[in-house]
Parts: sequence; C-alpha cells; structure tokens
Amino acid sequence: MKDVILEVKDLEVSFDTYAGEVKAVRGVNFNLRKGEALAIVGESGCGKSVTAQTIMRLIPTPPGRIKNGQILFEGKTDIVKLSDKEMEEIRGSEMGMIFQDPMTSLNPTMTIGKQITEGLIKHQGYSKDQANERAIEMLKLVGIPNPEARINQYPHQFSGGMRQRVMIAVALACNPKLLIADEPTTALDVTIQAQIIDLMKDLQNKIDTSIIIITHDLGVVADIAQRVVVMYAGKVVEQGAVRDIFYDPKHPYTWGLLRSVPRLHDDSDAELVPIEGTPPDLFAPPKGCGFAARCPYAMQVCLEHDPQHSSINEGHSVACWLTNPMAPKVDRPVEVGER
Amino acid sequence: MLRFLVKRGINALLTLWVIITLTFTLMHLVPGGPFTSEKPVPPAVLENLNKYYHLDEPVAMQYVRYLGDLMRGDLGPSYKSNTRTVNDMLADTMPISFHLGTQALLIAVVGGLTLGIVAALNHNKWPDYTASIVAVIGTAVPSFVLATLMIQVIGLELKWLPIATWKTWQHTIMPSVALAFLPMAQVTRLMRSNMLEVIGQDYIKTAKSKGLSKLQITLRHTIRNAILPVVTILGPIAATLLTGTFVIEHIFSVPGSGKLFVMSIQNRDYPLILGTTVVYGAVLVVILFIVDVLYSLIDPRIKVTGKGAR
Amino acid sequence: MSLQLNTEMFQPVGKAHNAEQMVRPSMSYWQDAWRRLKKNKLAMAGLIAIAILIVMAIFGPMMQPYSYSDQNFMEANQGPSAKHWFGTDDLGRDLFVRVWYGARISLFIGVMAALIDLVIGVIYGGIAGFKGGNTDEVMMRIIEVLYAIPYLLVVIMLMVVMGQGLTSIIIALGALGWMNMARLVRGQILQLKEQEFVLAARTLGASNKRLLFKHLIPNTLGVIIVNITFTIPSAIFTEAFLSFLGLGVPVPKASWGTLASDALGSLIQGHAYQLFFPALFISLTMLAFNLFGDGLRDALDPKMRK
Amino acid sequence: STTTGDPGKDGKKKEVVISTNEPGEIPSIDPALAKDSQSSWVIDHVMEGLYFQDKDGLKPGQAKEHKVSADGITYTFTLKDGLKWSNGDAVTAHDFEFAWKRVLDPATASEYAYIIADYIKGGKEYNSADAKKEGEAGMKKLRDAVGVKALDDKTLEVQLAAPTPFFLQLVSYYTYYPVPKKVVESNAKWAAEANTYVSNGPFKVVEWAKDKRLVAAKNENYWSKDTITADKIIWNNLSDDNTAWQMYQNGELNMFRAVPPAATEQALKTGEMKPTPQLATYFYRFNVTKPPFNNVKVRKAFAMAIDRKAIIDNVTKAGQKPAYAFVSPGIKAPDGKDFREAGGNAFFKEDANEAKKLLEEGLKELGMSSMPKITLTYNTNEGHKKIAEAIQEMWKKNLGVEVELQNAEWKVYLDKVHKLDYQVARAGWIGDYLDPITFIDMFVTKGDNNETGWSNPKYDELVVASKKEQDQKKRDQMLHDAEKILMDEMPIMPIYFYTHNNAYKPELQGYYQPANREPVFRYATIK
Amino acid sequence: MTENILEVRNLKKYFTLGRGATLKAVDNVSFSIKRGETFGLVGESGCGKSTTGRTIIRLYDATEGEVLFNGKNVHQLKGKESKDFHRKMQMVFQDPYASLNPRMTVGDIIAEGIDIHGLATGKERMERVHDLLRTVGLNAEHASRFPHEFSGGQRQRIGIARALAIEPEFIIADEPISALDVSIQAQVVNLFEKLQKERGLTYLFIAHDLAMVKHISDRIGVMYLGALVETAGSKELYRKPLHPYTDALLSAIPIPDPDLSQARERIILQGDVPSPINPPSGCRFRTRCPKAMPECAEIMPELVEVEPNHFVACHLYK
Ligand SMILES: Nc1ncnc2c1ncn2[C@@H]1O[C@H](COP(=O)(O)OP(=O)(O)OP(=O)(O)O)[C@@H](O)[C@H]1O
Ligand SMILES: Nc1ncnc2c1ncn2[C@@H]1O[C@H](COP(=O)(O)OP(=O)(O)OP(=O)(O)O)[C@@H](O)[C@H]1O
Ligand SMILES: [Mg+2]
Ligand SMILES: [Mg+2]
Repeated sequence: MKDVILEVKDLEVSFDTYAGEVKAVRGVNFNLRKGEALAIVGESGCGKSVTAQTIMRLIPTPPGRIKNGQILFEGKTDIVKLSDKEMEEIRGSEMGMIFQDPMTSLNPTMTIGKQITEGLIKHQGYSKDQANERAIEMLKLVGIPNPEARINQYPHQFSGGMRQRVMIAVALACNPKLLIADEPTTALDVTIQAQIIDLMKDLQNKIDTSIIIITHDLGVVADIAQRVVVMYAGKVVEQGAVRDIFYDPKHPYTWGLLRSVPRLHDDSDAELVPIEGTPPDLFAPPKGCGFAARCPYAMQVCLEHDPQHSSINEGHSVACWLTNPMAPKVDRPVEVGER
Repeated sequence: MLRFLVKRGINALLTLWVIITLTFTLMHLVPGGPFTSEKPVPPAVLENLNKYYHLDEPVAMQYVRYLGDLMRGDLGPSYKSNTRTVNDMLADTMPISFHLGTQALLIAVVGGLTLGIVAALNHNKWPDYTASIVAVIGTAVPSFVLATLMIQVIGLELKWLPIATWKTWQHTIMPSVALAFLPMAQVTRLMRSNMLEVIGQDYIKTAKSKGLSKLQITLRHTIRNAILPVVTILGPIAATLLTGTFVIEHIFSVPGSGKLFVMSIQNRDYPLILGTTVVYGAVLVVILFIVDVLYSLIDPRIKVTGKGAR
Repeated sequence: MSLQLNTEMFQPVGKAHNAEQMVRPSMSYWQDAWRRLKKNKLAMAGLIAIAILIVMAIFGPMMQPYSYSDQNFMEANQGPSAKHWFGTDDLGRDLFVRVWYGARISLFIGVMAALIDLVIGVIYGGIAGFKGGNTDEVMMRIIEVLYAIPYLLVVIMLMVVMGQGLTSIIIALGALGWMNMARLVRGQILQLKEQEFVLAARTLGASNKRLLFKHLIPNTLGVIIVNITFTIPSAIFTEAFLSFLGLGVPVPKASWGTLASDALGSLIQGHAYQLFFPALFISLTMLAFNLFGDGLRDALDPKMRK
Repeated sequence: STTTGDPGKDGKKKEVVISTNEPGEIPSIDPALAKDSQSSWVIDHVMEGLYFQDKDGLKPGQAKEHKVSADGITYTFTLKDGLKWSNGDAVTAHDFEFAWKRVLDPATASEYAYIIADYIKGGKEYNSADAKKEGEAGMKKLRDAVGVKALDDKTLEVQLAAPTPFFLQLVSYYTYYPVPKKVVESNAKWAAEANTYVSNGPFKVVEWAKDKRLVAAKNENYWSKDTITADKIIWNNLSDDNTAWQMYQNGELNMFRAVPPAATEQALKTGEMKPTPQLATYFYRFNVTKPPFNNVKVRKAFAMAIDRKAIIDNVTKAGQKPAYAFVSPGIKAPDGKDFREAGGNAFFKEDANEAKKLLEEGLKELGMSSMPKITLTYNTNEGHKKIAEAIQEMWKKNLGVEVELQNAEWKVYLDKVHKLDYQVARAGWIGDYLDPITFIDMFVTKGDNNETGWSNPKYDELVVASKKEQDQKKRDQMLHDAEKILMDEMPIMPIYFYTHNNAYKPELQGYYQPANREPVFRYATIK
Repeated sequence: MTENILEVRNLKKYFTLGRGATLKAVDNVSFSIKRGETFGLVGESGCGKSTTGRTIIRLYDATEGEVLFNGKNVHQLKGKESKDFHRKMQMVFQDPYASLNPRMTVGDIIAEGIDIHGLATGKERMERVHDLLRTVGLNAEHASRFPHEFSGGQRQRIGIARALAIEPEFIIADEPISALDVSIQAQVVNLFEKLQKERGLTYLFIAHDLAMVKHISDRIGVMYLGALVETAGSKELYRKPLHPYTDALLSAIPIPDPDLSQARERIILQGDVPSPINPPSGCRFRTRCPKAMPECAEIMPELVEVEPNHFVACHLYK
C-alpha cells in the first residue's frame, strides 16, 4: 500500500452572502494515495469544485471561509494553516489544477504560450526558449494542431475545447505531484478526451502523479479512476474503489446516478431515469440526510438524523441509514451494477 | 494594417482641418480684435496694422492664406510680440514645456500606478486609505493652491528648492510635482478601481494555481487587464502636459508654451491662437491614435479597426 | 451524544415529504447593491457627510446675522472668532456665511457636472464604443475636435452670447466637460462588447439600447463612478475659472472655488484661514464623495464582499 | 549671485546690479513698435531721445539745446557732440529723421504712430496714406512732406502741424527716440536679438533670453557715462506676481515692480514700498446716452455716494489719493506748482444724504419712480473686482440701489465700452506725458477715448483753444475750466489717483520714479 | 409553411487572424433541420460546431452562404423581423459562466427574454422565473443570487432556463449539459424532449457525449475540421458508421463500466490534428485516416447520399 499524499479531514467551507451562510462543503473526509486517481462525482453544486479549490487554497476569502478541518499534504503540512508565501511554493510545482471554466480561467490579454511557460520559468527554472519548447510540446500532447503558431494566439481565438486543453497543458506542464482536474474533459470530444485521459494515465505511471478528477462522465470515471468519492449536498455519501462503486453501490444517490446514464447500445426511445426533485438549498441544509427529500427509500430517521459513514469493506464506506441493521432491506434497481 | 494607418492618417488631417476651421471661425466671432486696446488706436493706424497683417482682406481670403502658409509650415507673425514669429515662439517655448510635461507625466504615471496598485492589493486596509487620501487631496486641492503652498513652504521657508524660474534641474522639481499631482491622483483612483475588478476574475485564480507570487500575478496578469482606463485618461492628459499648461508655468515662471494658449486668446493674437491650437491638436490627435493602438495591444479582443455592431 | 434509534424511525416515509421551501423575497441587482452599500460604514459616513454638507448649505447662511455681501471694513481680515466663526475676508465679510453660501453654488455645480457626465458622457461613449466602426471613428474625431478647440475662446463666446449666470456655467461645463467620461466608457465597452454575455443577450433579441444600458454600462460602473469623483472637483474649480472670466455667478456671490482662488493671495498676507476653509470643505466634499464612490463601487460589484 | 553687488573681480568696487521683475514677456524693444509699459521700461534705459525725464524734470538728452520759432511751429534741435551708438557709430540728426519717418511709414504699422502723426506737419497724411493708391512716387512725396528734417548731422528741424506747448514732453516719449539708420536699413530684425540691437542710452542690451530675462549693462559709449552708477539691470520675466513677490522676499530681486495687493500691507509696513504719485486716474464711466445716467443729478448722486477713503484704506491700500477731480497730480506748471494743487481736488463732495436727495430729484426729472437695478461692468481682475464689490455695497447702503456686477474678459470689456454697451463701467487712464491735456483731451466730443457718449461744445472749444495757446498761464486756466465742466457734468466719476506701488530693498538707492514712467536706475547704487 | 424549419446552405465562416492568415472555422457546410426534430452535431473539438451555431443565430456574419429560418435568410433580417427571429430561435451557450452578465441577478438574467419581448411583468414574471429555475433543478431562492455564486453545472442550467424562458421554436444547444451531473443531465434531457413533444420544438444539439446525442437526436451530423463529413439518422449512424472519422469517434466513447472500459479496443487516430488555418488538401481527414488513398489528397469528397438519408463525404463510397 502506497503512502497517503493528501488527507482531507472534516473539511467545512462556507460562503457568506447577504442572505446568510452558504454551507458549500459540510464535512468532507477522504484520502488520496500516491499515484492514485480519485474521482469525485456528485450532484451539480454539491461542493466538488469548492473542495478542490480549497485544497489549492483558492477559495476567494471573503466571501469564502474555511470553517473547519484539515488538509494534510504529504502527511505533514496542513494546507489550511499555510501562509500565502508557503502556498505559492506548493502551487504549480507540487499541485496543479485544471479549472472547470476554461473561458474565464484563461487570461484574455496574455498569449497562450506565456500562460503555459509562466509556471515553468518560475518552478522549473527553465529559460524562455526551453519553456517555449516545452509549451509547444504540451500543446501537441493535448492535441492542439499547429502549436507553434497557436502559442502566440489569445484565448478568445480558441474554441471551448481547445481552451480546456490549454488549461490542461498549463496544469500538466510542471509535472505536479498532485493534479486536481475539475471536469477536465467536459468540453472535449471523445477522441480528444481519450487522448487526455491517456495523457493523465501516463503521468500517473511515469512520475507517480496523484490525481483528483472531478467529472460527471461515469465513462471517464470508469476509465481512469481507482477510487471514487460520491458527494451530495456538501458531504461525501459514499466512497470506495471504482469497482465497488460501479458494481456494488450502497447509497440510493449512487444508484440514481448510475441509472441516469443513457445506454449506447440501447436503441429504445425510453425516457432517461433522473433522480426526482431538487437538491437542498445549502443556505439551510436539512437536519437529517441531505438526500432524504429525494430518496425513494427515505425513512423517518433520515429526516432527522444525519447518517454516519459505515464501512462496507476496506476502503468502501457509505453514509446511509439503510445500512443500519434496523432498516428495512431494499433492493437496488436492476439496471444498477449489472455487468 | 497599412490601410488602417492611411485611413487614420487621413482622418487625423481632416480632424485637424476641422479644428483649425472652427477655431478660426470662433476667434473671428469673438468680440475684440488684436489691436483693440484701452487707448483705441486711431483709424489710420489701425488701417496700417490691418493692411500689414492682411486683416483688411475678406475673412475667407485670410483663411485660405492661413491654410496655404500652414502647409508650408509657416505659422505667421505674432501680433503681440511683433518682432517674433509664431514659429519662433513655439520653437523657444515648446521644448521647455515638453521637458516639464514629460517629467510630470512620469511622476503621475509611476506614482499613480504604484499607489493605485498598492491600494487595490490592500483593499480596505491602511495603504488603501492612505492612497485614497493622497488621491483626494490631489483632486480636491487645485494645482495653483498646491503650487503656492509649495513655494511658500519648500521654497521660501525651508529653502530646499528654488522658488521659480527655469534654470537647473532643481528648478524643475516643484513645477513637475505640482503639475503631476492631479493626474497622479486620477491614475491612482482608476487603477485601484479597475485592479479590484480584475483581482476577482477567475484567471487570477489560475495564475495563483501556477504558484506565482502576488507580485508576479500583479505585474503579469492584473495590471495589463486593469490598465485600459488609465491609458484612456492619460491620452488627453499627456497631450496637455507635453504642450504646456498655463497655471503651473505661470506660477513658476516657466518659459514654456502653456502661457501662449491663454495669452494668445487674451491678445486676440490670431496666428498665435491658431498656431498653438494646431500644435496641440496635432499632438492630441497623434497621442489619441497611439492610445487606440495601445488598446488593441493591451487587450487583443479589442478591435478598434474592426466593424461595428449591427 | 449517542443516538437513540428505534425501529419506528426506520419506517419509509414515501415521497410526500418534500417540504415546501419558503421563498425569500427576490432581489434585483439594485436592491442588492443598496443593501450592501448600507452595510459599508465608510460609504455611509460619506453619504452622511454629503447630507450634512447639503443641510449646512441650506441652513448655514442663516446661522449668522450677516448676509454674504455685508461688508464691514472695521472687521476686515480677522481670523476665526466667536463673532465670525471662520473669520472675515478683506472686505470684512463673514466667511462662515460666505462659505456656506458658496456651498450651494459649488455643490449644485458639482452635481450638475456629474449629471452631465452621466448623461452625455456615458451615453456618447457608450454609443461610440458599442457601435464601433465608422460611427466610433466619427464620434471619436468629434471628441478630438472638442478637446482641441481653445476652451477659453468658447467660454468667451458663450459669455458674449449668454451673459453671466448659473445656466451659462452649466452650458460651459456641458459643452466640454464630458469627453473624458465618454472616452473612458468607450474604452471599457470596446473591451466588453464581444463578451459572451453580451452575445447571449443579443440572441435573446435585446435591442442595442438594452445591450448598452443593461449589459455594457453596468459593467463599466466602476470607471464611471471613479471618473465622477474627478468631475465634481474639477467642475467646482472650473466654475471659479469661469466666474473669473465673467461667466459665473456675479460677485459678491461666492462659491468655494472663487473663495479659494480669491484667498490665494491671503497666503502671502498671512491670512491662511481664508484659503483654509474653502479648501477644507472642498476636500471634505471630495473625501465624502470618494468614500461614497468607493463604497458604491464595491456595492455594485457583486463579487466584492466585505 | 547676480542679485547683490559683489565686489568686482579686482576687488575695487561693488557691482551695482538691479534685479527686478517683469510680469510678461517683453514684446518688442524697437521704439517704433513698442506699445506697452514692459517694453518702454527697457527702452527708456537703453535708448535716449532728444530730451529725457531726469530726477528733477525734463533735461536735454541727445539734444544740446533747441530753439522754437515765435509761432511755436518750428523747433530746431542741436545734438550734443560726440554722441555714439553702442556699436561706436555716431548718432546723427539723420537717425532721428529716419526714426520718426519710420514710425509714420504705414508699412511699419506702428501702433503708436499717432503720437507723432498728430503733432508733426504732414504726419497724419503720410501715416494714413494708402501705399497702393499713392504709388511709390506718391509715398515719397508724402514722406518728404513730413515736417522733420536733418539739416546736417547735428541739426534737426521739426515743423509742427500746430503750436504744441508740451512738445518737449512728447519728444521725451520713446516713440520719438532715434534708431540707428544704418543698422535698421541693413537688418529689418535688428531689434529681435540682443546681439543685433544697437542703442544710444545709458545702458545697452547684453542678453535677451526670451521669456526669461533681459539684461542691460552700462553703455560705455553714452555721452554721460560717468554719471551712470548702475552697472547692470536684469529684468526677470516672472509671470506670477505672488511668486515674484516670494522671490523678492527671498532676496532674489532687489526691486519689485507693482507689489501685488495681497502684499502691499506687508510691504508698506517694512517701508520697502513707498507709493509715489503716478500720472493716472481710476474712475468709472457713465453711459450718458441712456437713462438713468443721461441725468446729471443721478450721475452726481452716484459719485457722491461712495467713500473713497474707505476704499483706499481697506481695498487698494497702496497710499492712493482719493480723486475729486480728473487730472492726476504730478504735472507741474512752469511756476513749479502742481496742476492739481492749483485746480484743487474738490470739485464735488462725498455726502450720502445729499446724494440720496440728488438721486430722487434726478429720478423725478427722468420721470422714474425708482431706480432700476443697474449693472456695473469691469474687466476681469482681482483688484477691480474688490473695488467694484465695495462700491456696490456703498451704493446699496447709501442710495438703496441694487447693482449687479458684471465682469468681462479684457477685450470683450473694451468692446462693450467702446460700443457704449454698459451703464457704469470701470476705467483707468494713464497719462502719456506730463501735461494736463493728456487727460482733458479724452472727453472731447466723439473723441476716441471718450466712450461715454458725453459731449459739450464749450468743453471742446476750450480744448481746441488750449492747444494753440502759447501763454502757459492762460492755457492752464483754460484747462482748469474744462476740467470744471467735466466735473460738473460728471460723465465720469473719479475714484482715486494711482500711485506707483514699487518696492525696493533698503540697500538699493539712487533710483527715481517719474510720475509718467517706470522707475529709472541710471543713478542707482547699492549700499 | 416549409417542412424544413432551418436550412443551412454552403455556410462559410472565416476568421481573419493577424498577418493575413485566415482561419476557416466553417467551410461550406449545408444541412437542414425539419420542424420538430433534433439534429445532433458532433465532431472533434475545435472543428467549428460552435461557430456554425453562432453563425446560424447571427452572432457572426457569415463569410458566405445562407441560413434560412422558416424560409427567410437570417442574415438579412432587419428591425422587427430580427427581433421576432430572436424570439423564435434561442441558444444555450457552451461557456456557462462567461455568458452570464456578472452584474445581473440570476432572476434578471432568466427574465431578460421575457422583458425584451414583453411576455410578462411583475408577479407573473417572477413566477415564471421561479418555475424555470425549478424546471432546471434550481431553487426559486437562487433568483436573487449572482452568477459567480454558482457552481459550473448550476450556471449551465441558468443558461438553459434563459433560453427556455421565451418559449422559442428552435434552440441551438451548444453543449448544454456537459457540466451537469448525469442525474441532472437526465432531467434536462427529459425536459427537452418533453418540450419537444408538447410544443414541437426543434433542436440543434451540439455535444460530445455521444450516448446523450444518440439518445436525444433524430439525426446526427458529424463535423471534421470545418466540414460536415457524415449525416444520418441517429440509430443508423451508430449502427453503421460510414466515415472513418465517425468510426474512430464511436470507438472512443467511454463506457461507464470499469471492467469493459479498461478492456476494450479503441481506434487511436494517428498523426497530428491538422490546423484549420491551412487545412490539408483534398479530404481533410486523410492525414489521420487509417484508410486514406492517394486520391484523398487530391479531391475533396462531396457529401453524397450513400443510403437513404445517410450522407457521407468519403471517397470510399462512390
Ligand atoms: N462565491 C460563492 N458564493 C456563494 N455560494 C457559492 C459560491 N461559490 C460556490 N457557491 C455555492 O457552493 C455550492 C458548491 O459549489 P461547487 O462549485 O463546489 O459545486 P460543484 O460540485 O463543483 O458543482 P458543478 O458540478 O455544477 O460544478 C453551490 O451550491 C454554489 O451555489
Ligand atoms: N473569434 C475567433 N477568432 C479566431 N478564431 C476563432 C474564433 N472563434 C473560433 N475560432 C477558431 O475556429 C475554430 C472552430 O471553433 P469552434 O468554437 O466553432 O469549435 P467547436 O467545434 O465549437 O469546438 P469545441 O467543441 O471545442 O467547442 C477553432 O479552430 C477556433 O480556434
Ligand atoms: Mg464545479
Ligand atoms: Mg464549441
């Protein structure tokens, strides 16, 4: 078993808005081992990006605020407590991040080339020319045609997917130990997506990079991740090895997720099966289980008490009252977990 | 690009022509002529003067004559300083104003950007408040008061710097500073405000994620995205400073061209009015053109040359 | 704390439990901005200071038994005292009364200049930047012409045509005071107009007017506010200059600007207080406007939270 | 430093350097083209006419003596021997002839040509000739007909158009100065630079940095160089009076011309400023062509309702004299008595009650029930504004009249006054030469400088007669009579007689201040 | 009333870059969409899908070619017609955040179309906004918040709600669901389909998620480097892809099943992606095509109907 590179403990993050506190992350725990790819999936707006940005300490403060918790990097440094200066040392070189919104995450007035080389020059001590070469190489790696010319262009001259690939190039250029990829392939077509995933896998193999990947595409999860964290309403509701999650999910929300995916080999025009209802408002998160309001199996206890994580097997845990011996036995829907 | 330059060049000339024509018209419309004086000149003498300066010709003729002379680079005689030509006067005074203006501009830009940036990076902390107060003083205390105070305190009482006139570099300090104060305050305020807007953008987050230091982020990412309005206001400011400003030159007895702008009008010294206006207009047109070009260099999304909205 | 669980609690509750959420009153951008502004202490201090200045401008002159024009040579050039709170000028006029009387004119001028800036400058710049192309070219060249025509000539002409008075001043300010604003707004709009949200509004069929006023201009408010804080003092001093040229309110009426420039000589004379009070109130006004402007800027920027 | 007299290099004697301020650029030091006091101040030091204003009155300068014909028409001047220009050339009568004719030449376009043309035979004709119409020959004829002729190198004969008792005063005026014929003919721009400028006065121009300073040094070729004690005069171009005053206080200047109002109190206290009479009067014009000021009682009421002394003590503060007459002091009759003293300074009294009564009577005569709001026009200037404000308040208090103050830019104001587009307008008059006629002449019917619309045939007659009268006594009486008419009818309301408000550092001595000139430094020394 | 609600004919959109280079983002694309159908547009990232969409809705002026909407050339509409056009055609933007005005509340953003076309005011307007928010899985609460306070997926849903607010006839959805989690994706797609059924809406659906595209579309067009290389009914396309690029595309679809995903074969495209600035001669795909022939380098293949309603531009099928 490899050492843990990142340990997130009881992380709570809130945003202060005029109307009150938005509790975006409400106690998240997970570990990431060296060389491992961890996927975070979950409802849109459940706090995935906030969690990821908190790890990089990029939450705008104010209005954001880390209320509680620890983020231990390489077992010793608590990122929550680092000074800005110390953080600068870690960012970019030790940790890289791919942002979710590629358009606004690139500086509109700086050429793509400069945006890539910047980090290289700072952290790897590259000369300008070396950095440029590396930038071209990176753009080639992420499948941008004609990179020699493209490095002198500006973000608005790139298509959505291309910008996303530039973001990827920026993050990967410095070979970080930890890569946080927030929906890195949403805007990419499948061929390029496959290429990018291969690229990440490569990094993983070659330099033991650890990856946190946030994605909605369960196909991508299946492809790259070793472990999966399922989040809902600011909390982790289930986590485990990728096969546990796909083949033996325990949480009704995970079931819902897996059921919603359209099947390619299914030619029927049947409606997709979404999870009914809307996620809770994080202004006033429900007292009990966040999912209870939408859960077809909800019980009285779910409405009043927040379920604790219970371990299913090594590394697989779930926070659901259904795992309680007192709960009635429910079968998960047939489509879920089939091979 | 070449076509754009040619087009802008032609437009600039057109603009100058309109400026000259309007000024010419206005100056002839305004009551009082060059030889109106407290002791009215006898008609015979006036006639001689008018003949001498071709003022007896129809105004349209004078206008054509002026444009013709202008094309040959001849700005005409000065009516007031009758032994000097407008070309002489501008050649004598412009370099001095340019020197003073450049210094003031440098102080304003360097000082203003620094203050503005420091203020924004420390939003709502003491450096921000300090910069705000400096800026408020800069905008609320007019330059003539500032200049008089400086002369009284720094020049007369402390004797640190010479009071006035234009001889050594020490003589240039007080006028430059007095002149720079208002633009510096303006640059400070604009820079601060825009920096604040830019600091909240996502790409600054990206820059942070690359591990750049605060300073690097500021220098490479924030400033460029925030500086546009500063460049905008600096255009006319630069044109004014470089061609001379009346008040400061007057107070510090700087032999620059600023006073020509005012004196020429007070004296109805027609060729000098037009001469100063042409020079200022040309400098302004060129600088504003540079500003427009700077726009697209600063922000590649801006196409000043491009087509418009529907 | 250990949880007491019982089987009853594990009864399925079905689907009817989606408790109705109470809907908080929804808020517009402006309501939201106002609410944030109210929370900003410095901005509120600025606003209150402006209010006090206005109140004093109205009632200040009534707080002393003198009028702004009453002369008393016996009491000329006296420093502040119980009788004359701000002292007297060289004609023995009470400066307290004159300063507050001047406040009326100066504040009015300041506000008018700001309005001109907002109305003419913002719209002109907005249209130029937004329309772009030849429209922009022509509009910008017009601005160059306006910058380059000797202001003094224009003012003299205006004076001859209009005579003196507040209207003339407003026209003089209105004629040539808004170009900086127009250029600033244009610059910002050039930067903004190709942004996606503008395109998005366009696909909704938004008219150019709407694009300009709802999408582009609100995003230039930062610059607009800052520029207004330049316009106000500059108008106050321009008024002094115009009055000096004979365009302004006729003496013995005074404004802060004319009080300050008249008192310039007093510095040499050693009657610095004559300059001090008008300068102080101009500065205070500016400080108040700046604080308020800063607060407003922050309040109008949804991302800025204190 | 240039400001104080350092001992000379050989340690012999202190150099006497006068350093003073000059508010504007010096437009021209060509006597034919100069038209302002800055220029004339310099020209008066570096050039000299036939006669000059010495400490104690008019003295022969370049002239040794002169003869006047019995009819007062022909003046014959004899020049001193050995006169030299600063370049060593001899000064001859031809230079004078050339200079005067040059002024008159329409092609020179001299603004002050009238000061010669009005008095010398054929002057007007030549000056107002149309060169195109007359042709070259015609112009030459006119030119030759001008009544000035160098009979030889030493003798200048002048034919006047009419007897002019004050002609010697005129001759001391800078427009009458000679110019170096040779130099001027070879270089039209001779007066534009210090190194081409040639002069004949006690000083010569050694440096002229445009807009910065003009330096004049003692002229070794001057006929009386031994009486000249000053070595150098520096006119510093200092545009802002307040700043210049600060420099004066800082010891950078040892003479200050025209102390700014803000500093007069202080300067008077230290004694460095000693106001001396100036040949000038500050007054208000009434527009007599329109009601209510077409009524003499109304005009009188206004003139009587102000407190001149209070204005001088509190507003102008530079030792000016209240004016109850028009001609300013400083003009001495041959018997040594001042014209003003002889005529008295009391043509009317200040009396608020009387004024009020007069006003009511006047209004009744006009058929008006009350005084409408009136407008007082003045040109933009801090000093005029203060005075206007004070007078406004006095009229309001003493007459109950609402006065609106209207200021205008200088040339707009001139235009308004000229077009009689005003009710009451501020004015000032600076006499050119030391003779009452320089004032009295103004108000003849349709005179160029009248600008009130006022006309009185008796007055006109007296003026014309006075110009011909050879008997100084009789002539003075005529002028006194004319002035009385003016004050009785009161188209103008005198306020005060100006003073020269210059300040001098205590160590600077020996200068003198003619009433109609700027201070003269030829005998200046530094203690 | 024409059967085809939208007809795109020989559409070209070139961007001029600095130094005289032109980038042919869309090069001679023709297709038509029937009323009430969903046309899916897929293709490599950067191949010109968004540009096509934007040119159709007239955000860009076409370099050449025409776009007929309800039989009228979109690029020549003026005044009221133009406003009407925008009432009928809507777009969901690819970039969820950049397309939201940062200084407007979400409520105002969604209501913008309602305001522009005067569809509702006051309380009714707000109710509609709240309904729309709920429809896309957000809360009514969210109406008074600002865009930056939302997560990526939430922003995307705001964009969808905005497009739906004015009840258009035709929606160009440029990757409308890419940032949504699968469950919400399902909700949104169901919503799209429901609206289509109820109101006869037509969609141009641009996406990368081929499973989703297949699920929602009736017909699909495949783009490569600015050109349409294949169009067919959606099931047909998946069953029998003709163009080698389509083949490669389908083989790269990730499978949400770890075991299968890691075991399957993918067609890995060789070679560099060519640039639209100087595209390869002849068939643009030839540089990476496993089946390229000599003639591919010379002749640009035309889109031809190989099977009923199945068009392909490839020299393999002639
Ligand atoms: N600046 C902010 N102010 C207030 N609330 C915020 C802010 N940023 C995020 N939130 C809220 O925090 C919650 C979590 O957001 P986050 O971006 O982490 O979601 P996410 O899981 O990444 O969703 P998605 O998959 O849609 O990107 C959301 O409900 C969002 O509304
Ligand atoms: N404003 C622009 N200026 C120059 N080139 C542009 C511009 N907009 C897009 N392009 C170029 O046009 C091509 C097509 O872009 P487009 O955005 O249409 O791609 P797309 O198919 O939508 O890709 P994605 O799936 O990545 O969003 C790209 O090569 C892009 O670089
Ligand atoms: Mg996210
Ligand atoms: Mg796209």
